[in-house]
Amino acid sequence: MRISWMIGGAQGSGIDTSANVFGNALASLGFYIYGNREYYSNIKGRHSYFNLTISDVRARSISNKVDILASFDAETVFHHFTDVTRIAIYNTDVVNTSLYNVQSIEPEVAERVGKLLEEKGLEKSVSGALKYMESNGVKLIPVNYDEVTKEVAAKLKVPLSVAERAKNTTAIAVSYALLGLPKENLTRAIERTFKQETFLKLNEIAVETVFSLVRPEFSLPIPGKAKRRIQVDGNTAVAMGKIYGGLEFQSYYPITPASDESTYIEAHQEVWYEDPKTGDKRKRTIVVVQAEDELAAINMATAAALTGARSATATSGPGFSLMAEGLGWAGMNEVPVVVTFYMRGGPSTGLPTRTSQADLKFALNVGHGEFPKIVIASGDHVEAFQDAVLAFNLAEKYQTPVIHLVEKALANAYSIIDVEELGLEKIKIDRGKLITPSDHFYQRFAFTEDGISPRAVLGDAFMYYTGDEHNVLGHISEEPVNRTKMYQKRMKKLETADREIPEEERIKLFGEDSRVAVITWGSPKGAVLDAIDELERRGGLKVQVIQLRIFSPFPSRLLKKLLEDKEVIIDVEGNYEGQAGEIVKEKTGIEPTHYVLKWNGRPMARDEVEEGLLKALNGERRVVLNGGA
Amino acid sequence: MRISWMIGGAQGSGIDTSANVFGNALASLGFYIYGNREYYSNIKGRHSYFNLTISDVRARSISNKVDILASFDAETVFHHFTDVTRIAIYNTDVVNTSLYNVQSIEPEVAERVGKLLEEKGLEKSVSGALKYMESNGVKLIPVNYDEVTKEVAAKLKVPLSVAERAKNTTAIAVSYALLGLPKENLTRAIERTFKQETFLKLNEIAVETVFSLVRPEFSLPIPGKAKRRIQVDGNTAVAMGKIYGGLEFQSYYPITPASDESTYIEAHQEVWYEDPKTGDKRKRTIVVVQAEDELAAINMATAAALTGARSATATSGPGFSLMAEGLGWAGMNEVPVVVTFYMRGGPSTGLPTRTSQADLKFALNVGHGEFPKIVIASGDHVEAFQDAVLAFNLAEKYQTPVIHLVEKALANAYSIIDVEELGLEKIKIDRGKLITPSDHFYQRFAFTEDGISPRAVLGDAFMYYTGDEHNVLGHISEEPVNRTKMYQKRMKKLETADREIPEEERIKLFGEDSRVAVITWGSPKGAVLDAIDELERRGGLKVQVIQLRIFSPFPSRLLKKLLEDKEVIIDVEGNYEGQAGEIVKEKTGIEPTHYVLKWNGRPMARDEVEEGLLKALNGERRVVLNGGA
Amino acid sequence: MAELEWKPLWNDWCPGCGNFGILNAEQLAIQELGLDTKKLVIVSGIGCSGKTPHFFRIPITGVHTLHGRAITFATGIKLSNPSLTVIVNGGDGDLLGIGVGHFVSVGRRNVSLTVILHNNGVYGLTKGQASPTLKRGLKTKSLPRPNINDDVNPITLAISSGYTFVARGYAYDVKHLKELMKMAFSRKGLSLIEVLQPCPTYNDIFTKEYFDKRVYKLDNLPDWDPVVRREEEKGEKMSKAILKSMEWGERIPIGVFYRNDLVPSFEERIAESAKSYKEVIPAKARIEANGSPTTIIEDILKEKEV
Amino acid sequence: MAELEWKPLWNDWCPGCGNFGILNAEQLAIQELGLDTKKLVIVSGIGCSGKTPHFFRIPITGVHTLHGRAITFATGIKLSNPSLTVIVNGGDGDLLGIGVGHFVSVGRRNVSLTVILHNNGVYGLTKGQASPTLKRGLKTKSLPRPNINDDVNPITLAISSGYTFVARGYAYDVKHLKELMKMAFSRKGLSLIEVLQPCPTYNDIFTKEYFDKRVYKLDNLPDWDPVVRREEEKGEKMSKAILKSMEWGERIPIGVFYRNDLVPSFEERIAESAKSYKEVIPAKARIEANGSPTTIIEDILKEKEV
Ligand SMILES: Cc1ncc(C[n+]2csc(CCOP(=O)(O)OP(=O)(O)O)c2C)c(N)n1
Ligand SMILES: Cc1ncc(C[n+]2csc(CCOP(=O)(O)OP(=O)(O)O)c2C)c(N)n1
Ligand code: SF4
Ligand code: SF4
Ligand SMILES: [Mg+2]
Ligand SMILES: [Mg+2]
Repeated sequence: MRISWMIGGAQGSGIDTSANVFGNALASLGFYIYGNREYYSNIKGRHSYFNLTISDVRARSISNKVDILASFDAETVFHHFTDVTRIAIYNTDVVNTSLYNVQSIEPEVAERVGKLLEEKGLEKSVSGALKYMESNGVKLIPVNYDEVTKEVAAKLKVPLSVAERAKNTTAIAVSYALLGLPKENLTRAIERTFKQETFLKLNEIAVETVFSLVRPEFSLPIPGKAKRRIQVDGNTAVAMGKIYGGLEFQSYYPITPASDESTYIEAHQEVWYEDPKTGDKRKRTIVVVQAEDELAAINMATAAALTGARSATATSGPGFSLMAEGLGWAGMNEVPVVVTFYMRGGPSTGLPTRTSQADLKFALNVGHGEFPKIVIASGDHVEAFQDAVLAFNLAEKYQTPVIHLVEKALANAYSIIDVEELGLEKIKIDRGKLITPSDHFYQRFAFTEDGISPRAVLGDAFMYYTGDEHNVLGHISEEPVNRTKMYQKRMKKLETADREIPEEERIKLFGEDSRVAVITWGSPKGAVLDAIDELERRGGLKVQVIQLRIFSPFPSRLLKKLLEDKEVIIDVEGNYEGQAGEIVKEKTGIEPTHYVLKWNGRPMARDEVEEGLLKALNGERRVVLNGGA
Repeated sequence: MRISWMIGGAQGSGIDTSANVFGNALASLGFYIYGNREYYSNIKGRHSYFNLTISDVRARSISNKVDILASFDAETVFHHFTDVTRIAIYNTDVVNTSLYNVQSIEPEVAERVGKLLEEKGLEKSVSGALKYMESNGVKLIPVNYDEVTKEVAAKLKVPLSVAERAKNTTAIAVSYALLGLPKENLTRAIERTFKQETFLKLNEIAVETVFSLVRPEFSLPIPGKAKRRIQVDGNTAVAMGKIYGGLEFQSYYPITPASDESTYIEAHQEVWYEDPKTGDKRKRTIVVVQAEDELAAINMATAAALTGARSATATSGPGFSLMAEGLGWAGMNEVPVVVTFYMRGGPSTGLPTRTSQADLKFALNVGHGEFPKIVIASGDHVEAFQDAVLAFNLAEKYQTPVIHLVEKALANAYSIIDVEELGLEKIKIDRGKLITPSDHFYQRFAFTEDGISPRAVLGDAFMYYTGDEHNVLGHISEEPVNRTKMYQKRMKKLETADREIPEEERIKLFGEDSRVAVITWGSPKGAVLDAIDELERRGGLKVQVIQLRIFSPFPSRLLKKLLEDKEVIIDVEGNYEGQAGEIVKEKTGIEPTHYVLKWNGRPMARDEVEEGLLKALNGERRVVLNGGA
Repeated sequence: MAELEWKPLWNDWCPGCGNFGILNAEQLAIQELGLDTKKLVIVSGIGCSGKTPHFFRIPITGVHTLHGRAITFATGIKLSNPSLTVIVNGGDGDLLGIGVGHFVSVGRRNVSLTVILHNNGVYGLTKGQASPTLKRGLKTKSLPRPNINDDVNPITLAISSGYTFVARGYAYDVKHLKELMKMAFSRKGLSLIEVLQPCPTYNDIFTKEYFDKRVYKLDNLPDWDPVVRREEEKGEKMSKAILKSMEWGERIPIGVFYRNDLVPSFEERIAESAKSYKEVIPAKARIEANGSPTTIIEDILKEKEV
Repeated sequence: MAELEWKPLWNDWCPGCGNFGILNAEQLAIQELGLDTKKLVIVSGIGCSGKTPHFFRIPITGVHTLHGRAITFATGIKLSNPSLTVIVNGGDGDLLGIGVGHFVSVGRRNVSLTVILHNNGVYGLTKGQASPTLKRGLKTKSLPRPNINDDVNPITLAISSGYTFVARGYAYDVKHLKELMKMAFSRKGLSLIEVLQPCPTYNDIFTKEYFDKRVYKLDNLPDWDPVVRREEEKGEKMSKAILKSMEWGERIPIGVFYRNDLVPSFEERIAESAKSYKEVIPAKARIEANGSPTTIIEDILKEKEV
């Protein structure tokens, strides 16, 4: 069972809270959900929406086609009416609103929608869109929001302007009632969310009113909950992973969609830990600094790492570009610093609140000169959590910057997961060659077999760091033979990492060996797996999905082995160039035979991926997806 | 005829001037020269040297083995004695100087040299080094610099401390006299250089004194000069090219080895041009701005380009890293801006005054998100000049940033070239689709077949630019369909460029088709060509040299055709990873079979390249060069 | 190219945002001065404030740049084509946080630009973090805890950095603000106009109500004379203006704090050593004729001849 | 690891460089204060000045960072391990050119650092270009033309930016400079010491001879009292100090311009909301035991439970 639901409305009108309440209610019944939040780079007034998949088994993607659309404004109808398959909840008040009276709608959207309605001979208004849906077999559920508001106002004896606030709850209550689910769970979710009494009442009355009006359209078996579960978005998953992994210092400069991670950590700046010496439960502080810019952010984090702190920063494209020089210093000085890189639409300011996978090659090649970088790309919320710890471990083990790639499509996607999936007990902390030297004097950059020198921290011995080429002591050295050796020592660490990190951890495989392989990485993973399941279920087609999880050191040998005998290799990723495909070619000599690409800023949905894969299998070499509103 | 000469001495002691005088004297006789300047990241006191090849035919590389070493201090002897093959000029005063008494010498150098002398059972002093040379058949020319100084002081009636200044001239005069060349040319070169009378006299007397003491060791046929020639370093070659190409705005932040280019332009800020309307000779100003940092530098240049100015900046690694974000804005806004990227030793501050080719992949992938970049790499001084013009033409034609790669090894290398090599008459200016719109209102980003929109400049029409994704007007647009199209439009320009720029211009071929190919790019070109000539001359071996000159758009089809039937492909470049080799593999699927690499910060010399190629041909898969002091 | 009819965009600032007042004043100032809008370039940074050029209700040219970098773009535009009038609109995070290096550095140049600082005390577009002008200890709506950074005073900083016209306006006194802008737009040299800009969405402290009862005009002070008329007055006028700029509490001054027209603009400084800069606009020089360079390279070659 | 015997490096500054005096004063101050040198970190930028830590003749820990960024590194070090004493050495190009954004921004934090500004009026290591402190119209040795930028005054700028201890020393008055350093090194909060540093190689204007006859000590002025003792004095003391900092000509003041110990340091501000910051040094917290995390994540999970 899988139902796709969507709610839309103006940014700042409370869509997120409502979606959250709705999700919580469903979660309490044992449903899994996977939801994505889309919004403009705007504070108030532009169209935003929440796309949710409800499932009785673990959900991992969204669908562009929505079973139920919950709306109360005209713009939501215009943005999404072509995607609705079963039910559309709309506001009777906006039926006559013309497309050209919606000022907040982008001219490009209005033009496209207008053209479509015109082609179909329909009126360029909400009613035209409703007719379009109706003719597609969509059931229309009119809601007189005004009346509900009036009733609420009357019952609670508050002005209409206050009662207005229950509009969102009305929309979700209608959806929820249509699903035929028990009212109490929704009420409880509301109670958990709204602490202020008037608002609480307001919403409760709205629910009552709705339930008295709406009849169920679905009858869903209630799965119930066997295991402990949490609902997290990607930002929080990473933050939690960092904290569990021992984060001690985080610097950041505000940027979408990265800063929510830092805000979360800031709100949890003091954490409990068990003092291993005494066994006592104590508190420690994670220093979180809002820096003046990203140049400062990366350097503060790098410097903190020199003191032995597990240290990180989080940013997205524009900020990461500004970190290029700092990362080079960290590489040159063998500093374990972690950068969580939330990819959003580029280039430049691009689409600041939309997703993208176009920064992969930049991350792999960032900074002038050569130095080892470790690059990890998480494919889902569980990996985002685990990779946050892994990033620290690899950074300290190989004493080099680690770039942890997460996309906006994960950062702002919400997933319900079983706590056991996190594998908390299996999570290790590896601090690498961290030492307290017995001597005062110390060779920070001593030559070793594996390229990794024992690492002491500032304050524990005398030592020198410099961004210049240096000798074992960390003093500037321009001597050519030392240069060749010291450079090699640094680069060797990546070779050591390549030897030590099992290739099986760098690639995740799904499905059996088959003549068809799909290569993917990052957030499309969920959609790809769901699409393949569907294809297999329907056509008996066997596909092996290869998820690239660590791009540097690249698992060349294993991947080559996996790809060698494939007849069809479809690369699915969210950029124009097929960047992972290019890397695969560089590293293995084997090129994907087909590409399914997307760069419109919207996450990959399982239905469009399915369609895209089918097209590829039918011979289209380069399929471009354009789903999402 | 090819003679390799070197002069060394402390930074700030006038080595460069002397080398220049020496070169000028030789040039006036019709010799070609190719020289390289090596120096520490230091103002005064560290060892610097000038390595020159003198030739009767066009010279294009240096040799690590030097025929004549001119020295007056101990440190020069210690740095270079192992490389001298024929003659060593030394100061009788420093013979007893111990290796450990030279304070300015780096500990790593002292250790290495000390070990070598010890192994040979020689004293760790200049005299030990002299013995080492003697035993290698090197002829030692002792010079009592003190006595010359005294004589000069006496003759000119100046204090010894003033006469001291003639030490450099003494060293070059000795070298020059050894070559058996006519004194007048040296005297004239001195006259051209020293304007201040005392200094002029000083140097003239030193020359007289030397010529009365030294006997010729060589008897060189004097080639004489048939063609008009200039002597330029790489910085100046680019600056001249930019000026000829119509540079109107240059911003920079001081950095070695880039800023000499800007300093040169600053000194030539007003240039003559022929007003095409009136035919008059007029002056125009090139605005040169010393910015507060490289972030400012790139953005100022980009902004100037928006006004229609041919606009550029010049930097090296650390500065280029800081330009990553700005380049993305230029890419997003389709701005023709040129960045001359002087590569020096990285990562981080690295070896600020030494060469490197390790920034290639960074340059190709710089900036978050995807946008077209054109990347050109010059292989010699003539190309540096021509590519500076080409960079502007391609930038304006494809309305996108162009990165022009030049290495420190070219920037600080001096070459004598025939003016006709510059091909001044053949040089074209192509401003692309530059228009003055008739209407006030204007679609800056109009969709076109080739992805290139007509470009008007600020002040000529109303228009909008933004780093956000935008519509044809340049207004922010987040609409997904426009996004897909506008993104594609930008990327398409690179495909257009790939179609339009002949692949034959992107690759330069030397030698006939053969089973062995050497791939190279940038400054190693000269050394590779000289080494191959030598190999061919000696062994009859046929090798085809493939110089990659434009890396983006990459000449994939032609290169693939060239490489397809090769048995041996040797990649020669100045970095650890074999970056060009990796790109070749990504783009053609063909991997070099051998690598000759170098990353010690010193330029490739023809002798070590020759040796390296031989090793590769003998089966060594990865040859690491380490020549140069 | 399609026939184009110019129309303004829908403005997506929050209702009640102070930016509306700034935009109004700016348009009015431009119109009242009768500036040739085709020669006018509005350069902006990133933030709510950064959208200003897109929201003009008259056609202008807008260059919406990078976070913190607007001043550097504006400098490049002005110097390569000094015939353009260049105005910068930026946020307090934009100009005084990530961009403060450029904010200070351009002061040394006195390039003829007007910098309009939208001071709302918060990072609007990234959801209300503290900006560099927010005072320590204040807790605006979306801060988890009171701000732990001290504030930087834009007026003090601009004067310290070399700005030659430094003023403060208030977003809801459009008329007064417009007059400040007119002064700035029509002078040579670098001008700063700090604008007190309420952000009703995130800054619940510095609201319209807060300012309405506090702002007063320096003009109305009997002895206020911010203008440097002789070189010798400079130090005294600067430190007086700085002292005045520290007044913040029950009364908040707006108006001109400092003005010094004796300092040559950067364009004038360039022209001092390069006379042709005044005659030929660099961006407009004809560098090409019939596909060939017009630049005469002979002298340059000669210098290098051997 | 080889047995190590510590020895100082050869110092490659030019003969007569003012940096020698700064280094001497710094070493002396450290030694006279009896600072634990193992807990001492010298952070530097890029430039001749940036080499300072490498040239110490006593063992210390040196972090030679990036051009303009020393302050950001120093901040990271100090905040993650507040038990360390952190000093920044930077050039005038480094701290006031490319790094001026950080120079200003750290003022809002009052992190306990001492910033030593090597003011030589030039970009030494890149061969003598004008630095941001060089006055307009001056033509030092390697400039092709007189400088066309105005200068920024480090004292004025630091005070405007929130530094709580602002002083000027002279590289050739080692004793006086050392005393300034001792004050700065032993206080909480952010200190700036601008040092007049002759660069005999490139700055032929601001030479030893030039300064020797001009510098005088503020201490010797009868009424000079730079210390803010009550909150109300702040504005007045600041503007007085700023006015004083403009004195440059026949007489150039050195000494303490401004001092305000009433402002809490950034470390204190953090500890206000995070008590444990005072008890457990973040960098020294034991986050791992037997290969497993010691952090207790239960509360955090609970918040997200559904
Ligand atoms: C390099 C970079 N870092 C971060 C951001 C994210 N960002 C967008 S707007 C903004 C701050 C806006 O604050 P302010 O400048 O005060 O403008 P306001 O929105 O308040 O007008 C930030 C940090 C960015 N666009 N670029
Ligand atoms: C990002 C970057 N840009 C430029 C440089 C080149 N650079 C090295 S030192 C220096 C300036 C030195 O001047 P200053 O800071 O005044 O120090 P000084 O040498 O005078 O002590 C510059 C620009 C660099 N290292 N990094
Ligand atoms: S967030 Fe604040 S500054 Fe931004 S538009 Fe809304 S009210 Fe204005
Ligand atoms: S160049 Fe100037 S600052 Fe640098 S070492 Fe020499 S004298 Fe000192
Ligand atoms: Mg703001
Ligand atoms: Mg300096």
